Amino acid sequence: MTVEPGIAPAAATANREPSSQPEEGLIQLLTPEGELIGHPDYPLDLTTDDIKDLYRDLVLVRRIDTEAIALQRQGELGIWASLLGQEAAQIGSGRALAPDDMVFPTYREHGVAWCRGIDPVKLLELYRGVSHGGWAPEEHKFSLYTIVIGAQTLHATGYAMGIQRDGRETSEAVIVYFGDGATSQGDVNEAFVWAPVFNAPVVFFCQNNQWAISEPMEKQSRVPLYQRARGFGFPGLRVDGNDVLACYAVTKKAMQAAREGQGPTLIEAYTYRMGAHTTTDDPTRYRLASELEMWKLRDPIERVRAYLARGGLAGPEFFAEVEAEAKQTGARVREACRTMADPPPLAMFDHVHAEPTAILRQEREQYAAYLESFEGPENGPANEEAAR
Amino acid sequence: MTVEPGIAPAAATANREPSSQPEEGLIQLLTPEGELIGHPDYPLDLTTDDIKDLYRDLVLVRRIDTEAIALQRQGELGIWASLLGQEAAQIGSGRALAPDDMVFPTYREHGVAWCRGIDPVKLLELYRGVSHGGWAPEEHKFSLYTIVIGAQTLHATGYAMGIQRDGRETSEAVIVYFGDGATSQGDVNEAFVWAPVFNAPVVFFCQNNQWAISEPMEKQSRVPLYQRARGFGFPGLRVDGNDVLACYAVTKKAMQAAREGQGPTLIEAYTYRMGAHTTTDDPTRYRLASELEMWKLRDPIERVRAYLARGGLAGPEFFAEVEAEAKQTGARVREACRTMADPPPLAMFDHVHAEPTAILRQEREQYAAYLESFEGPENGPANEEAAR
Amino acid sequence: MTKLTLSRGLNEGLRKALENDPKVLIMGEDVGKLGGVFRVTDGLQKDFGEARVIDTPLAESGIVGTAIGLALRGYRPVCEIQFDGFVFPAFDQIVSQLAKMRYRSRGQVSLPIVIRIPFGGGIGAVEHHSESPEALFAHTPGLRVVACSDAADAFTMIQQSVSSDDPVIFFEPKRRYWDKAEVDTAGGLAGALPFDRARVAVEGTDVTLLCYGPLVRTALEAAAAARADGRSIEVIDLRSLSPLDTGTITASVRKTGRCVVTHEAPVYAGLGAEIAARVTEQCFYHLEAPVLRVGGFSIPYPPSRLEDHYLPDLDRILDAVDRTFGW
Amino acid sequence: MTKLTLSRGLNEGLRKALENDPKVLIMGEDVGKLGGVFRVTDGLQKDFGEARVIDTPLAESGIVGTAIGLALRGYRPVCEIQFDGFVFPAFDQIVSQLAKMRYRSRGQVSLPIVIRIPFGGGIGAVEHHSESPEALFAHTPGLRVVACSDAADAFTMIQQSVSSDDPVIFFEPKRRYWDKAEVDTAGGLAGALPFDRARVAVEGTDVTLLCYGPLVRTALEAAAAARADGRSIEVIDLRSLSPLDTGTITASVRKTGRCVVTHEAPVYAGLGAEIAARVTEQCFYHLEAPVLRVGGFSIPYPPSRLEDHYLPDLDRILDAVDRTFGW
Ligand SMILES: Cc1ncc(C[n+]2csc(CCOP(=O)(O)OP(=O)(O)O)c2C)c(N)n1
Ligand SMILES: Cc1ncc(C[n+]2csc(CCOP(=O)(O)OP(=O)(O)O)c2C)c(N)n1
Ligand SMILES: [Mg+2]
Ligand SMILES: [Mg+2]
Repeated sequence: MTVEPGIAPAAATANREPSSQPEEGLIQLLTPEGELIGHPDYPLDLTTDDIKDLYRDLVLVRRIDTEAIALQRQGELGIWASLLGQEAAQIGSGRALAPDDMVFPTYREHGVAWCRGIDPVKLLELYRGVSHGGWAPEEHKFSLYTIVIGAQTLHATGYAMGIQRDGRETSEAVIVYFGDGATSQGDVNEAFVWAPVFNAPVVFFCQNNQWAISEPMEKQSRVPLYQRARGFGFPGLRVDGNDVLACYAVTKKAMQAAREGQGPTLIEAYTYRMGAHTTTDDPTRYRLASELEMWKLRDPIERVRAYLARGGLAGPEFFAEVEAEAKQTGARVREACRTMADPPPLAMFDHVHAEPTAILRQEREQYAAYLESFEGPENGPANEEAAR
Repeated sequence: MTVEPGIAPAAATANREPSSQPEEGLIQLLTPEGELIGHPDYPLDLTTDDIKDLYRDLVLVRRIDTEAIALQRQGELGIWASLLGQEAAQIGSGRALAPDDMVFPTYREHGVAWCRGIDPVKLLELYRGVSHGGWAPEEHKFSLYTIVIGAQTLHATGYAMGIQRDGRETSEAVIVYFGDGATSQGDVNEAFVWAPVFNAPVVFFCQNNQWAISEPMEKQSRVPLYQRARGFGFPGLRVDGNDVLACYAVTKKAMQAAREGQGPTLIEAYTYRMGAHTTTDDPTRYRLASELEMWKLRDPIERVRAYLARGGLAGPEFFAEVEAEAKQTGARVREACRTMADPPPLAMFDHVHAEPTAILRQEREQYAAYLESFEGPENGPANEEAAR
Repeated sequence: MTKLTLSRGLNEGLRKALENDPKVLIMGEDVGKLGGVFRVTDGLQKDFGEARVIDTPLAESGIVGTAIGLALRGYRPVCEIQFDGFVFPAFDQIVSQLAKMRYRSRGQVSLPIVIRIPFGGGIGAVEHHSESPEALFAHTPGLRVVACSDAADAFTMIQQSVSSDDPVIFFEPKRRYWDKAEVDTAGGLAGALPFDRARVAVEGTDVTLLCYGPLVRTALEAAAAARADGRSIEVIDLRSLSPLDTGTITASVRKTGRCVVTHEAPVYAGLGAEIAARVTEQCFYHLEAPVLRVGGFSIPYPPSRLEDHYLPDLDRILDAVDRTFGW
Repeated sequence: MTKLTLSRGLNEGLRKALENDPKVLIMGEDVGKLGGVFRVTDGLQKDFGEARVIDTPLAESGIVGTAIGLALRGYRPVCEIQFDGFVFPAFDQIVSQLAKMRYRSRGQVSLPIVIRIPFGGGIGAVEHHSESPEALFAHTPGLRVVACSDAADAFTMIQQSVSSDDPVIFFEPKRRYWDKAEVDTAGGLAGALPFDRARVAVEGTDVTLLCYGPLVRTALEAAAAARADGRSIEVIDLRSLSPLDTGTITASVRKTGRCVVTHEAPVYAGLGAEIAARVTEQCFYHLEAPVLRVGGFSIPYPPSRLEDHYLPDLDRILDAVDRTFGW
């Protein structure tokens, strides 16, 4: 590649139409048209009922997402990171996990959270600014959302080293989620160093949604991301991230391999961020509408619907039922969000340390006294105890 | 790989004899026995005189190293990081550079420094604690020693991006040195992300000397290091790091490729740290003497000597001459080190900012006054100006 | 004079810097087509090209590390860190390389790099988007640390920072990005207040109120409110956090005899501590009360629904002012 | 009682921790066969195995990041950072993850991790091996920051830190590693001074001298020298840098009316600033002179041949003590 003097080579690729053709070798079980094609390495162990359940999951999480976007527009949430377009990657991988497997998400894994039984309202708490994440990770085997890009990949690797030390390798493994942009972070690559060196039972699940805010894939790598793993000494593979069945099968196999002591796998789920990066983002500044149109043809939900409908595996009443459930869930989430109370002011002093330090106790007391100096008791309770 | 409950898999390899057999595919031009075997991809463009010059370099830098170790033992240096065993990797690559190429070293690149015309006494300044590194990087096209593992790989990549912006790609390239241990650092892997994305003219030269202080290669990677590059989208290759001719040829070609706009290359020079990590280290705590014995048979200097002597390309007078020069250089370095003055106390306030800030000026003045409160002028000048 | 938002003031200042010196570069995440998440670099890539306004991989250590390499090659990179909480992956490159290279080289190497960091809270954001890490950089010798507080200063200070041969950590008060002020974009830098000098924003006689960045506006509001109550507060916008313009500060405190300092960062080991210690040492016999600090509590930045309780506001500042009178 | 070096005191303390709780792990670079570059973990891998004493890849962010994962799994990792200057690559994991996880989770997650950092100068080392970054951690809510100063405290404080459910940044005075003291290795922790309490090392009446880590010995020497001159210095070893034991400190300053604080880190925005500000606020009418600070200058750590000029020593400390009397 020769380069014009004074112009960085990056410029040469900058105005390209992002390559949206999945590669040869991409693992796919269900085509965008809803045809079940199967794959020799990934025999499908799902019944029609299972697939209907997956369909239901996909529809429900999309509805929750739509609802959250609306809530943000109405001022009920500070921000929202939509999973639109990534439902299959999340539900497929999320449903492939065993109950004891541990999950480390980013800030966008609402579909995986759903699979782990986290009430969507809990996710909204975070985006509303009511908490930084309030669920019990061990209870759901679902760690807190991580916002600092890539940091959680090391936590996952360490957790997997803990499984080894507990002698639980044959029953538990870890999965960690991150994006295409995250693969540039030092932490993610350090996790790629550690996991094979310790042969840790961890699966790296990269949702390559083609964009890191405004930056296309080419700003992070000039080769497909799944190839990164091989150079660190562990296998990497690319799956159609809009194919819930393929995501399920590939994740299931990688988790099993991890449990069997075969160490880590990198899964690149090739998908697309159909919405804005978050509700504060404006993708029209940096990408073409045509790209989105093309990806709509590969919608992760439509293909499952087509498969179920075409083969007569599900009738209109099934789809209506799911739709009704989605509506209901949406309404519940909306209502819960709207009525969610702010935490009492003094709650901000809680849980900094196992026991509050003297200095912090003093700051709390002083602030309580200060608050009382303006507010009569009718202005509401200042601490959590009083609120109950 | 199955793992005993409670025992990390790392344990399984922990007591292994470090694999010292260079791999198949290792690029070698001159065997340990001194036989010139050549390589189809790397035709040698060196005359016998050139090879004699390389021999001279190898002997001289080893002597400087030996001298420095002795100086440390005698208390003249605080510490020293020996290059023993790595002379060929450093001289071979260092002599392959064009005058305008820029070099980013670690703390052990005394051989490369030699090739760039840095007076060895300057290196000693740093290890004596007289300076943190006092040469002018642009004058020698040799950056300052970097002690924080891996940090310089990003500097090198940025510098190479600067070459592109200057429109100088066809005449200049960058080489950056680092160790096997460094490949685990986030920074090094970020440099591996950046360099191919920007197609930067930079060569990553990894001296795999098998050890990062007490940790063998296996603690950093379970596959050969040169393979790391491919997953980031650029070529990697492994060269016999004890073969000065192969290191020369491989580096020359990679630098030329960088200049021609072909982007980065990773070169893994497979070598061995024959000495302690530094003079404060005690390798008997963690490695077997037998390993060292085996590597002595692959000594980087002996094979050149054998080649030159066996073919009658150099006679005893040549070897004697080199020996004499080495002795002389050693003596000069020793003398210069022993007579090296400490900087005047107030020099420590210099060069913090382009112009000293008011607060710093005040601190300097107060300290000067404080010093004067004890010392008469006979106790020596307190600042650099007065010292001249 | 034009009325510009603070964000636009920075944009115009950066544009000037790019025009005046071909060695100036902009680099960071999303600084190109998007123009940065706060639009500070809006339109610059379009006008100056991708070689000078560089969308980088998502890696902060990489941003600062390659900027150092570019500076070694003679460039003057301006790096954008997307949010305060994301500067930490670059901390090693900043503290151990950027801050020390001139000293390490005995003055033979200059690293004229600006690291722009939107900082502070008050925008209802999620975790890591409301931090105030300025004290960490102020404690690191070799860096200059500045904070602008309005569009006019943003416009001049960013240019001064780019021309500085020292590395500069440049803090931008993110909740004030959309505040407007008159800016003289035609005027040069010649007559401008140097970027290492504090500015008396409002003169007063009773107490000195020190502030910077987002709290300057709050402090001015506090001063206005106090004036209505007959108390005269002198507000000083510090602008430079390292070095500190102690001359301006101590002159004021010697006059007023009372001092309050406010910042959003936690009080504990924050910049206010340095100011209090230094002012006390230099004005010991002038002080009627100890220097009081109004800042963040010893807690991580709270969820945004509580941030109004965490952030110093007019009332908390005036409460401290009152306490200096009751000492 | 046995006479042990500080390094050995730590080693024995770690051994006890490993024995008492199978969840305790040691991890870091070269902590295994080599026993760490200062031999603090000497022999522990041999006795407790490679699953519990883990030689890690050369990556500090990885060390802290995986330790967090191990802690989430119920382990109690003790991480060794080889030298102070190499903690910065791990800074993000410490500041944005380790310090905040309990708060983020509303108390549902505990990260009982100890990060051991040999700190300070005085050993004739090259760059990055003599730093004192404690203020950076003290300014970070959610962490506990402690420094031991002798073998006996090293032995107990490391055990207390391992049993703490909070993350602890544990500073070890590297130039005192080979100093010996009597240690009661048989005694339990029951009667020990809690690790968040300061200790009056020498009682005195004229001036309070606050110190920690490597400068405790220097301060004791200064007190002895001053006593010979008829001046009575009360030396307090702070031990806990965050939180600060303000009760012990203010009690002393109220008694003496004078205070000097010393540390190796740069004075500017250093921990001494917090102490000075806090002491002044709490003891305003007791102070005969401002709290004076003796510490590093506003320069990067100098080449080692100049470090004796940079490091606070007996004379500089006594000079400051004298100045508090001449104020
Ligand atoms: C360390 C760090 N730097 C920057 C950011 C700001 N940021 C948030 S999301 C994002 C892009 C992430 O892209 P990717 O990893 O592809 O994930 P996606 O958002 O597409 O799911 C950036 C730059 C951050 N959160 N953390
Ligand atoms: C960030 C950082 N961590 C730790 C160290 C301490 N240290 C100095 S050299 C070294 C080993 C380096 O090994 P390698 O990269 O293989 O280079 P070699 O010394 O073998 O040449 C370590 C851990 C350091 N200098 N920087
Ligand atoms: Mg993405
Ligand atoms: Mg090595």
